[in-house]
Amino acid sequence: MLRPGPLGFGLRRRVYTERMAVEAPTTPLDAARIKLDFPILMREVNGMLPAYLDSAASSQKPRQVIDAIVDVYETSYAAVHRAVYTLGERATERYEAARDTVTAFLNAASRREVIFVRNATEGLNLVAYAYGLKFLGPGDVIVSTEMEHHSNLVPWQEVARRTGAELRYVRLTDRGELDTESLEELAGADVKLVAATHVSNSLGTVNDVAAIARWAHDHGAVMVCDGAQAAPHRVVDVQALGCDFYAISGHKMCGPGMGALYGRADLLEAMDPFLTGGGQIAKVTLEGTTWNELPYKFEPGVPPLAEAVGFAAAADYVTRIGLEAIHEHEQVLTAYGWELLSAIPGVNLFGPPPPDRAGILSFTVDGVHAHDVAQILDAEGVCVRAGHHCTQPAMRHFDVVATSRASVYLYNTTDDLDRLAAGVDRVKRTFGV
Amino acid sequence: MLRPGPLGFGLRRRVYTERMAVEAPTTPLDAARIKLDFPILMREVNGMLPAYLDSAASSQKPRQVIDAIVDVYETSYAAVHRAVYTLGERATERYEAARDTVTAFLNAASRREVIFVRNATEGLNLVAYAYGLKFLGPGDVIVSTEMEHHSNLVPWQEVARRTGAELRYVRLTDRGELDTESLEELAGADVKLVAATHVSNSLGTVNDVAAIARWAHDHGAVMVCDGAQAAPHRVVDVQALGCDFYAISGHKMCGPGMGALYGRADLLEAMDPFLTGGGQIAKVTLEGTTWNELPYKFEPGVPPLAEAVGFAAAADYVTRIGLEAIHEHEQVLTAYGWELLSAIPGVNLFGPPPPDRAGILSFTVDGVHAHDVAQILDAEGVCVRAGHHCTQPAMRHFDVVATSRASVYLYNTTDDLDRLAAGVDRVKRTFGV
Amino acid sequence: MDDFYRENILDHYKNPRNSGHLDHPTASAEGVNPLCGDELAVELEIEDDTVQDVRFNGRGCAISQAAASMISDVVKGKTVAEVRALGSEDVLEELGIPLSPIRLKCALLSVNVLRVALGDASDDRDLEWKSA
Amino acid sequence: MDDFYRENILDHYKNPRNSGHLDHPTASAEGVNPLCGDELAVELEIEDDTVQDVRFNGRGCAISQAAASMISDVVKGKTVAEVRALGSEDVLEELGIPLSPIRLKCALLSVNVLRVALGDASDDRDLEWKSA
Ligand SMILES: Cc1ncc(COP(=O)(O)O)c(C=O)c1O
Ligand SMILES: Cc1ncc(COP(=O)(O)O)c(C=O)c1O
Ligand code: FES
Ligand code: FES
Repeated sequence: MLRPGPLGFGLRRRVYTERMAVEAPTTPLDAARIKLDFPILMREVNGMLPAYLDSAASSQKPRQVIDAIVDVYETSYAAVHRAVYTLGERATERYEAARDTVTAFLNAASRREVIFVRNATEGLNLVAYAYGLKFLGPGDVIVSTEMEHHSNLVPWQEVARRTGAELRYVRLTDRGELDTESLEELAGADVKLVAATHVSNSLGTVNDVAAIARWAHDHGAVMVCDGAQAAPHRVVDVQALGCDFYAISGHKMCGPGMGALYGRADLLEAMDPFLTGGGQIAKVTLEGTTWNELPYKFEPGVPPLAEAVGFAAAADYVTRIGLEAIHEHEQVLTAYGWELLSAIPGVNLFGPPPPDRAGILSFTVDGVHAHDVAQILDAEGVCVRAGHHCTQPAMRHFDVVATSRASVYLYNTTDDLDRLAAGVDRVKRTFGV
Repeated sequence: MLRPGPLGFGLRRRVYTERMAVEAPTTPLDAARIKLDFPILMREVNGMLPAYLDSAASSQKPRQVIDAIVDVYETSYAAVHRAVYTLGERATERYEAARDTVTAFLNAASRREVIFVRNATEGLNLVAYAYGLKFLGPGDVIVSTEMEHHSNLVPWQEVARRTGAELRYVRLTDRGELDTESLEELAGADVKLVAATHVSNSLGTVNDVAAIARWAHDHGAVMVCDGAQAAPHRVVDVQALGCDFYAISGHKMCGPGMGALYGRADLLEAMDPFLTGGGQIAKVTLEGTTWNELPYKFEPGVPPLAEAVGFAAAADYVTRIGLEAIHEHEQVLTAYGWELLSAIPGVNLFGPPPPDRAGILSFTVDGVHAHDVAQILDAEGVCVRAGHHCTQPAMRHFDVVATSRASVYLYNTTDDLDRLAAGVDRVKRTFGV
Repeated sequence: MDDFYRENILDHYKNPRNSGHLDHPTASAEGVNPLCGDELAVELEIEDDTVQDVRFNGRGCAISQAAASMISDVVKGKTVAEVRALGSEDVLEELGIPLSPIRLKCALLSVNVLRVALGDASDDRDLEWKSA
Repeated sequence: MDDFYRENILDHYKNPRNSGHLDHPTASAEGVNPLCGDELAVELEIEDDTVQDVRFNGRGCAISQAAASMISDVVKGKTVAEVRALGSEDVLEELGIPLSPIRLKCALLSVNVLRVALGDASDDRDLEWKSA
């Protein structure tokens, strides 16, 4: 069994002699050093340091983020927005400073346009309920895509069901990209809303969000972008993208269970509120209620202070390391991993080949179920996800129930991918395929 | 200026000689020792240890909870429910063990009835959207009360607006209790849902939830109980209460930004889902979707693992100290604080007098705005909240815009209340009233 | 971990017993494991309150397929009540390996589908979220 | 902290200038501070693009009331453009004390209401969530 030295695999390159054929590339990040920031990656599991390749599901957290959460609880915790005493002021300042951080992170025009939500799913549901239910009706067309995560698909099915709007889909090509022909079929339709992901979490496809937003606006529609897989890995500028809504999850970008929804201020103003209750209200009588200003209109209840601060600490962390460098690092790793896996007979990779794809390697091994692949990889300390990745329509397009998925992040090294490839070899040996 | 010793005020009883007339009582808890568990309460603010009397807004967190959160991130973090590798299994086990803890905490009949939500507000909105929008219609009557927190009032206004149901209110008596006469007025109405709080956060009133639930059921209605102010402070048994839904917030009971909704399984089964997306789904096609089983049907998105674990650690913490002892402790402190404040001329206290009231002392000082009271108390290191406490209708009933509110919890001592009373004296001196 | 995929499990996986369809099923059901999307269908021929024959059909991981194959042999000749009483212990005994809660879902897919075919609502009563 | 409630602030609070109503206001507005629920109304008499007279009316904390009282003296004789340009610095200068962001909301209630009366949308442009 493979046993890394105390500093992980970064210092012991090329342990798999059978694979010497593929030379490990270098990247702009010293990922072996970055790993040191992540306590969980430096702790053995089943006697091995984990090769954590499931960041697309959720990322690990650096000490900087954990410390920020602890610090809030130890020095600055109180009910945000609700107290005039010093601790309450500190709490409010830290919460709103976190909003400023996320506003800058997405390059939103104003902090009023950044709503803290639980995760991308809640953000997308917020748009579905508060925009969709109000502004869509019979005859209107919602356009989504066959590659969407369920969180950017089922809410629109629900909106269609409740409002009588029609839901149509942009199909996929066999490379796993949006089929522009199927987009053209929609040209005559009364499109009111386009919901599309920035990056596919099961295929690694990167969509041209700016072009989709332009198309939507040309049709008089708003564009809702699911940024869950993009914001952790590349520079996102919501103004440059031109989308109207953009949802992200902090837990996928080194943060805690917290997310954010960007929304254009004029749209947010025009929308009904979503969750109602304490804090999102200006005045309540028994007869009715007026809403608080943005962004508070959409944030009822005592705000989750430590989670927001941890989220901002995560944004600071990845920003400090640099999203360009992270992106470039992942591009190199992805090409390397793609090369390793595609060299193994019986392994099938999904989505467009590198470059121009995200760091998500979705694959099947002939004759072995995706979960069994993941289980055997676990025995090698390699953590990959198996399943439909909440993208059942995309799976169906490729006629598979599930794939195994290895996804990379700033802390992954080429060694993690070497271990992945070696693990797949073992899968094949175990199953005799 | 008052300067506590390193162990806080617990070891220096009776510092305010002017108040010697009222003898400090003893309680079943050694709160001065409990305070040691709470790092923030042992750290000076403006040169003083805080007398934190704002737990009804949000409570502080003990080291045990903070440690549990750190431990998850350092040893067991991964995407819950989504991974077969060892870290993912650990994550899932810890998340579901947290659910078991909260299930036991509320004495729910089954873990399927316990849904993790962001906070009580989201829990109540979940019921409003997923039950209210589906099962209520024109002619139906929703009953709420004049003492509700906005989070258990505005969602029902919204349901009424969207469904055509009528919203009626149980009025308050001048003691701040539910007016049974106004309940009788509703006898003939077609009541379908009753939304009432267990404990009022601005008056301290404790409602007889079991009786309200019986009344609701006698009318063929379901009962939605807001338990945000009850669960942290007393034993809650949802089966004994007989309510159909019960919402709580972890951050008010020593936990992080996380809450839970209890719902009767048959009702949850019959309801539409609320938020839709990854994880709450059994099967998705482009044409439609079937829902996952309980409780997952209501938990889309990657679950907030560390928050759930922290929430459970908080439930464990208060359970270990004992909710009976906490309740008795608060009863003693409340009676003491009530006595101190009511002895000060120009101070008006709201809600029923002790006993039989929660540890919430809502008061005004003649001639001084509630926020100015809180501001001057802050200068004494005393943290109280000022405002309408998200209960504007209750405030209007008592013809005030705002009150100052001191609320106690397991870590408060009689000295905290002595400092409160001394602070109110200073308020009066400053304003010359 | 290393003996997770024992020979007999792989054998049942690659050569599933009682796979396919019955000519005249008297009861049948389909189920899905929501965690992975795998689907399993069962057909039963019940006579005199006794399972005369059974077929499983579907796709899934080695654990779920092997469990279905093993259980298919077990249920034959059993009464309806006996089949209903089958639980996680029985499946685990057949498989002969410990399972994490997530993989337990795989293993129990077949008995859950059996229960549905026998008119019980599908439920999770065997599924404790603790390490098996 | 101790000099938060200075004599002049308490004086303006207890004896607010320009409180009440105008006989013939040419512009008026009401605002609410959502954090506390306090409401403040303003009435203006504008002639030749200049504020001739002003009255504030409402309830609130010492900070909001004193700020309204102080600002009411300031705006008299100012042009509409000058009143519109009033911001947090001006209010803070009048009050002469530092304010936390939450209390800044109190202090700015009067200038926000003034802006609304002059036809500007109420906004938070002066409200930075940083310590003042
Ligand atoms: C009685 C009551 N209900 C509901 C809530 C809402 O709780 P949260 O803000 O955690 O959603 C609160 C607290 O603010 C409350 O006191
Ligand atoms: C593309 C995409 N969209 C949305 C989501 C949902 O994110 P969350 O589960 O954090 O709400 C995910 C992750 O699961 C995702 O990969
Ligand atoms: S992974 Fe689907 S049943 Fe095992
Ligand atoms: S507290 Fe309401 S305006 Fe100051």
